[in-house]
Amino acid sequence: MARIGVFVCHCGENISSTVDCAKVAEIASNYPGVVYSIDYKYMCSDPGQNLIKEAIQKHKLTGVVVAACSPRMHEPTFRKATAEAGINPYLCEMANLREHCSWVHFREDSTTEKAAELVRVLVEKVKHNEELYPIKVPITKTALVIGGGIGGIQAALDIANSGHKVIMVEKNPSIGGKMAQLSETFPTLDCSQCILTPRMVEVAQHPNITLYTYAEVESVDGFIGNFKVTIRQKAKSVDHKACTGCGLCIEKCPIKKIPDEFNAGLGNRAAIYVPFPQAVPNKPVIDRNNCTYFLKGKCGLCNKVCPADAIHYEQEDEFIKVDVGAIVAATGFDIKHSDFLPEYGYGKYPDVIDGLQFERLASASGPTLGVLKRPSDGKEPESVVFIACAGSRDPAKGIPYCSKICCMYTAKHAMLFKHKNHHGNATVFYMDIRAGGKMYDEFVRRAIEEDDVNYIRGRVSRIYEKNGKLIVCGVDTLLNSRSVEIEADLVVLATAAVANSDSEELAQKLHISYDQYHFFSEAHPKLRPVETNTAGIMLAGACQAPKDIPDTVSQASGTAAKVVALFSQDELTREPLIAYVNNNTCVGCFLCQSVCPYLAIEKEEIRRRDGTLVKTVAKINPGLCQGCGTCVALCRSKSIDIHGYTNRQIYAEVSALFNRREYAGV
Amino acid sequence: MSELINKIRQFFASQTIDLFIGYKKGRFGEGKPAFFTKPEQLKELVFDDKCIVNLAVYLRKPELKKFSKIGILANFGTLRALLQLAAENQIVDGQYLIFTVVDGKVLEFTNLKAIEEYVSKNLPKPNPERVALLKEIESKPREERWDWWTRELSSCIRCYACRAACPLCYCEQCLVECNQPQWVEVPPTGIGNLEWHIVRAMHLAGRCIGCGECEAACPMEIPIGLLTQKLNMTIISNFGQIPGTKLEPNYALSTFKVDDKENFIR
Amino acid sequence: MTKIGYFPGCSLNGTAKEYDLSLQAIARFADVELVELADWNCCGATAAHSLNSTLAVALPARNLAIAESMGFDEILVPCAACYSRLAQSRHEIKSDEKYRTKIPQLIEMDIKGTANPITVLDFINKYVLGKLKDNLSNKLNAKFACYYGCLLTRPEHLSTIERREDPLVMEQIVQLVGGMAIDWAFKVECCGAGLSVVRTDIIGKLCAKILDDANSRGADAIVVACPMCHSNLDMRRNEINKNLASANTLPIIYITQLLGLALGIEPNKLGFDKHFVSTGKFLHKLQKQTMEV
Amino acid sequence: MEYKLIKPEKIQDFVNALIANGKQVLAPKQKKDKVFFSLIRSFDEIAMDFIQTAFSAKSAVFPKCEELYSFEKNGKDTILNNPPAPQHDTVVFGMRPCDGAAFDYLATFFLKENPDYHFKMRYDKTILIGLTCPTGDEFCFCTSVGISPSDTRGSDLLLTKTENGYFVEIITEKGEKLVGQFSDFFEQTNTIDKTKYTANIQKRFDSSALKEKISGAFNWERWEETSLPCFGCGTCAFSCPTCTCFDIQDEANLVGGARYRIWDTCALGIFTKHASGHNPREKQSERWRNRILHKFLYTDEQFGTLSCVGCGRCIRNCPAELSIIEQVNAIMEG
Amino acid sequence: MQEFEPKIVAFVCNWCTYAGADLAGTSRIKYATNVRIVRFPCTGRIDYMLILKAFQNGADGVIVSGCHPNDCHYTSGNFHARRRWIVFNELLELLGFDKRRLFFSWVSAAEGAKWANLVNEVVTEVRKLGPFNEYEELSKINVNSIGEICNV
Repeated sequence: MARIGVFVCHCGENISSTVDCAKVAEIASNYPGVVYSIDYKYMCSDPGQNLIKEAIQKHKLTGVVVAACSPRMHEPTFRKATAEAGINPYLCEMANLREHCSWVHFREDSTTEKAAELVRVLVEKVKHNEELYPIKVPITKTALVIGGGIGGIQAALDIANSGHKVIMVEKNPSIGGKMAQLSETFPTLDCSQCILTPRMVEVAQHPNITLYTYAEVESVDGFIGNFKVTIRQKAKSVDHKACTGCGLCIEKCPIKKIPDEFNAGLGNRAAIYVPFPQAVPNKPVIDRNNCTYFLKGKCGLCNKVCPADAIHYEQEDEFIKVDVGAIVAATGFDIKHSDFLPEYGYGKYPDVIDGLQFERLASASGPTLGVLKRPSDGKEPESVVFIACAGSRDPAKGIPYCSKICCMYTAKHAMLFKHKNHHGNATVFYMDIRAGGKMYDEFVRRAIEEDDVNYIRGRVSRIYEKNGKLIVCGVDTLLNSRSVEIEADLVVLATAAVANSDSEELAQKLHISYDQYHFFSEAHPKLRPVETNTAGIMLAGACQAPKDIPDTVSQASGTAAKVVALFSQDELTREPLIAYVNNNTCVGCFLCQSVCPYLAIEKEEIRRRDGTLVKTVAKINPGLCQGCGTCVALCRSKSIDIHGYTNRQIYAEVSALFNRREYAGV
Repeated sequence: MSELINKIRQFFASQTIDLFIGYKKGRFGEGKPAFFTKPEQLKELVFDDKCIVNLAVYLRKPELKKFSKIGILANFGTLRALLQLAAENQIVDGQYLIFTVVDGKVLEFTNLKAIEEYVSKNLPKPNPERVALLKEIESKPREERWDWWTRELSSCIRCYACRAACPLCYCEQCLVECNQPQWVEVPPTGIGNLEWHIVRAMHLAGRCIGCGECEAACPMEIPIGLLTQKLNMTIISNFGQIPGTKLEPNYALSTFKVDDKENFIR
Repeated sequence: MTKIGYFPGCSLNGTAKEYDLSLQAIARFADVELVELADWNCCGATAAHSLNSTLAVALPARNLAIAESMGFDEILVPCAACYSRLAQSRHEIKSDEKYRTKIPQLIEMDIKGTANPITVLDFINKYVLGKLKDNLSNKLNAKFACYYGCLLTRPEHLSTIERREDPLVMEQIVQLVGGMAIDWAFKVECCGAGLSVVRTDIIGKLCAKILDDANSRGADAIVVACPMCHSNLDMRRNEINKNLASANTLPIIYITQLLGLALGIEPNKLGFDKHFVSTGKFLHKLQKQTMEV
Repeated sequence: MEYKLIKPEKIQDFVNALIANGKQVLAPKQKKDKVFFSLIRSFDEIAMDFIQTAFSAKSAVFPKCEELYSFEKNGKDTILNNPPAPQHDTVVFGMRPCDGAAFDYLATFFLKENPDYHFKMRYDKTILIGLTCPTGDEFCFCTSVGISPSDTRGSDLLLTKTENGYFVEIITEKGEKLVGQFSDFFEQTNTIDKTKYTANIQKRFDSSALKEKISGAFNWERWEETSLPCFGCGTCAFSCPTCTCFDIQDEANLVGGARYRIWDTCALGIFTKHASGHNPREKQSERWRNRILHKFLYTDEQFGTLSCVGCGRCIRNCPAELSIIEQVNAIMEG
Repeated sequence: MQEFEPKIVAFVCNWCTYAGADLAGTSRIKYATNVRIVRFPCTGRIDYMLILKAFQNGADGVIVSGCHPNDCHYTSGNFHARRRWIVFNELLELLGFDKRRLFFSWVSAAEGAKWANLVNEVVTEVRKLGPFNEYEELSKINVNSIGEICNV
């Protein structure tokens, strides 16, 4: 038999001014199952809590209803008190007499009546409350960071510096990411490599960081604190332990005309290569798609010249299994290329380039050693047109969003050009200038005012080539919408920033959601911007949405803080208010699987003792379930239920509401 | 027909199947379900558009477990039911050899993927008479509709023949049998009956393949098929998901679109 | 013989007679009978859609309905403006419930949208090119600037042409008949189209750019597939030349005329005598070069 | 036995007089293509041209939803109330003689050992007027279970339609009382030979031979095979005039509630499911066997009477077209 | 005669509408006493059967309310709930159920005033409709009925 205690709080006068608390306590004492009922001025005060504790012990209560304020306010307080009295804290429920009753109604009979009914509803609920125990999930205190760009590097270093192990996986032969390709960075115009490379080296040398370059995540299983990840280490064909990085193989490689990815296709590299001089690790890999040995079975020059015997053609992809407790996705972004824009010639004009190509042309370590030479004939341009929003904010091109970084880097590009050619003409076509950020607008103003960059507000309709010049046709919306034509030697398109082409595949491996543009989705746009919906998987950088370096680094540090906070405990304690399955009645239709936002519903095989399969049923992974209960309402056979809001509890609440129903014979 | 019979005989002979579920001539000339375990019984096999019973309903019978592979002569509803059952993990591809006959031609499906293709190409339009009946009911004033259904549903004796005849009502524990809490009143009072038929309709919404077996099985002649039909039409027009056409789960009530349209939320 | 519906529109009976002549000639060659829609009416271009949106759908819809009633799946619409209107109308009727019910009431005919309008380029690709190779009698060794204008490639949802901003369909045809298609910058620019009559000054400005670019890149002729483009570029030469340093004499020829020449059809039968800008020099050059081959 | 005659033109007045007198008249009525027993307000509603009603008239004494008692909370006490007794007599009019025999069985079942209060309360106030079958169909098999299509067993009055009107046999005191009360409609007549007006129902099996066979049929190996088409809809039992299985359900909330007796059927999977989860009749074939043996063996052992009256409803109503006749014959074949 | 006071139940999610109702409280916005709130983790948890049970237990009106689209604490529970309601709503419509007594809304944690207004509107509207006898009468149908086996 249930033995319920009811404790009605006056909340000073907050409740008692409109609700007759004594009367509520008296009415409640007549409810079936209620053995003790009392009202008190401040239930949350020490004497109030003692009142509850004493009553629990004296009356051997099996359930407690505290009729006071909102449970969102004091539920933890009273559950703690209940636990201190020696019964399970989840046997305590609260009736919300303050926010939902006394504060919103006047003093009248119906207010007290409502209060008494609210108590009755909770009394009926608490009769069905079960003893629950917090869920403890062990935590593997190693983080996996996917992506070795500035976001991944920052997150990895922050986590590693707080004493936890980090595994970093980078798909390219070197870490560094997009930032390594940049010449200078806004708004300070400091050299990108200068600030990045020390960080790259730090990653490589950090005792807590294990680095896998030229590697990708193959599969991810498990859940927060307990992920099991398989990493595919792509065959480098070079034994990096033996390799001294002398570079002889690169020098001798006969295949030297492969468009260089690092230089955005503006330079060439060999088939065995290190992406750039400051690469980490600074040891080569063989690009098997272009290597004569792999294509035709002969050559082997690199092997012959290698003094360290480090060339291993027979190397195969290796699968490395690691256990990690948290995963940081920092896979970055990509940009659209100039061939994406038909009106600018479908990439047909070599002197219409994208922003990243301009970075390489402007970079001291780039293919032109920092001298601005246009790709077609190597001439130094006198007139350069920069087009912002090349594809971005254009629903017709499927990219309605703002790429966010272009306004700033376009201003930077124009300045870099003007700094190299003081007499040159720099023109920027723009839609709006979005330069929100510390020192950002000042930077743009500097480009306009000090460096005399010609900013034209309007879009470019076409570019065509005539007599060796690029004719840029556009409109100046500020000058009476006059159409303008500018002759340019070089056109730089700030093409749209987009998600990586394989981001969807990775999201599916990680079981995280992604938006319609294939950027990864954060758990909450405002309040949980660095976490994903899948507990234990966080985001850093532009894989979530286009971001500049400061934003990426801040988010990476934020993510690292989340990881470190998770790792600060040995076990993850979670509220046990999660769903569970009744194996006896589940028929395994698995229609519930797609309803779960957290992919917490798995398959479980029920077998007899002799091992024969009886059936396959749903199983809720307690590490993943967040307790929304959507599966509970969906399940046709009521085989799923949820602790804290069980079918029996809620049904009892609803049944206790009014009690007006007449029965035939009555 | 003889082509089909010969084919099945061969499958029996090669021991590819050891049970064939089809139809025999029934009492009023319609097809009644029949189970053939020996090739010589097959001379009684019939198949035409009067064979309306959805044979997929039998696949959950434990009595069939002892047969290693089963052949099924499927009408369109049965084909769709098989797809839906597969999408709900209730049958395994390859367990069954499935046949149908269209315009005298025998179609043989060795796997469910083939059924998926066939079904998606041959989806029939909703029966215009039923649609008209539905429209007629819907055009009544609200109170009349309520009275009409209350009266129709009061006939229900809660025999659950509708459930038994439905190939997709395969739960081991039906919601009405769940008594902690008792979601649906068991006695056939007005409330119990309404609750039962709401539950049945909602449970089949987005899953019903429209074979009409529930209504055909109702001994009290209650037009319960209208309820599931209406919800199916709602789901198809609002969400575009047609039950029993896909091997992969495509359940309207466990999926959503951010821009799903409604006009009643304040 | 294949029969398809034919919607000449107003131009092909008047200013673009040469287009009609040459089109009929190559259709005969391709063994396709172009059956003119019975009692066809104005497609509404270019005024209707800026005045009354329902009428702009209804006018072409009646022609579509006629084609349906005559049992055609395809209607050849040689005028790019007519094509645009017919295709748009079909699109509206197929995608908009409102029009699906309203239009049949207005035109008092049933319309399902089963008749599909096709452009001259679609027609050539589908019916002519396959037979062309074995029947070429002349190699047209000259430089051509292929001009598409606006309505063949726009709007996106109606266009059957790939690479809309830099299409290559006509270029491929030109290459097939031995010509050289120049890469130039104005192939999808606007010629002024419907302002042909009311604002010849604008036509002059726009067309001057087009002609000048083609000229400066060494074209011997401009190839078009739209009677509106043709009339603006061909007929308004006086206005155009006002905007140019020196008078431009580039002839404007239809893609169908080009094909006709390649097939060895006499220029007169292709309407080469009906141009404002003389085609004589051009034909002469071609002839000379052909003879040299 | 006493005999009377109701003139053809009087039958209508008789029924309407019963209604006017305040009696509830339960009679066959058409719905779509079936005939159901229904409470009627006038003779015009009665369907006379049918072979068998879709459902039996057992609801007159064994309603599909019957309140056993209600209860209400009074403070910490609980008060129990008996259900209201029926205010009026019920006349079942126009049932087939097989249904009459079924009432005889129902009375045995409910009253023989521990009289059932609720059944008795209704049965005592129910008058059963049977109607001889002029025709039958291939599903009728009353003669195979020892009942004739003009059998008087179980009925209070039996009417047989003749060219002169309805020939009335007064079988019980209840019947006699009714005739006395409505004597205006009855005329004197002599006994007649009913055969002429009675359907000839073929014997489909020999019940005494079956008796021999069926006692050992529990382990018969063909139960599974013969019942394969059954998907367990239970319509056979619900429409059966002698199926008496019921379920008891409480409906209540915090202030009160009621206990109901409702129809149940052995065809349902949960019929014998134990609280432990174990089910002694796991398969449909086992449930099917239970129903057949119940009809032809168990009640014979318990009450000395078969609980099948050969009305044929279970055959007509079965969506899978299973036939109890075929089943019995299969058992006889062994 | 005393005015009819409808009994209203509100099924709300914990994160938005429950919090919104809390905000109405902390803001001391007054509204009608007729409403009783039942708290759920998410609108996705709300079973349509509970709505029927509320009516069966004497509710004259039912409010179901949760987070606005895109604001769900669990990201998609309300979207799933919305689909379920769309379908359920159509079923009730066909059955001729008095849908004027069933109210769906989105009330966020910031919309205390909206909550108060909603309750007041609902109470006013249901008060006009009177007690929900139609539903209550259902419970008497068929009880002890001997005749109407099949309603002809």
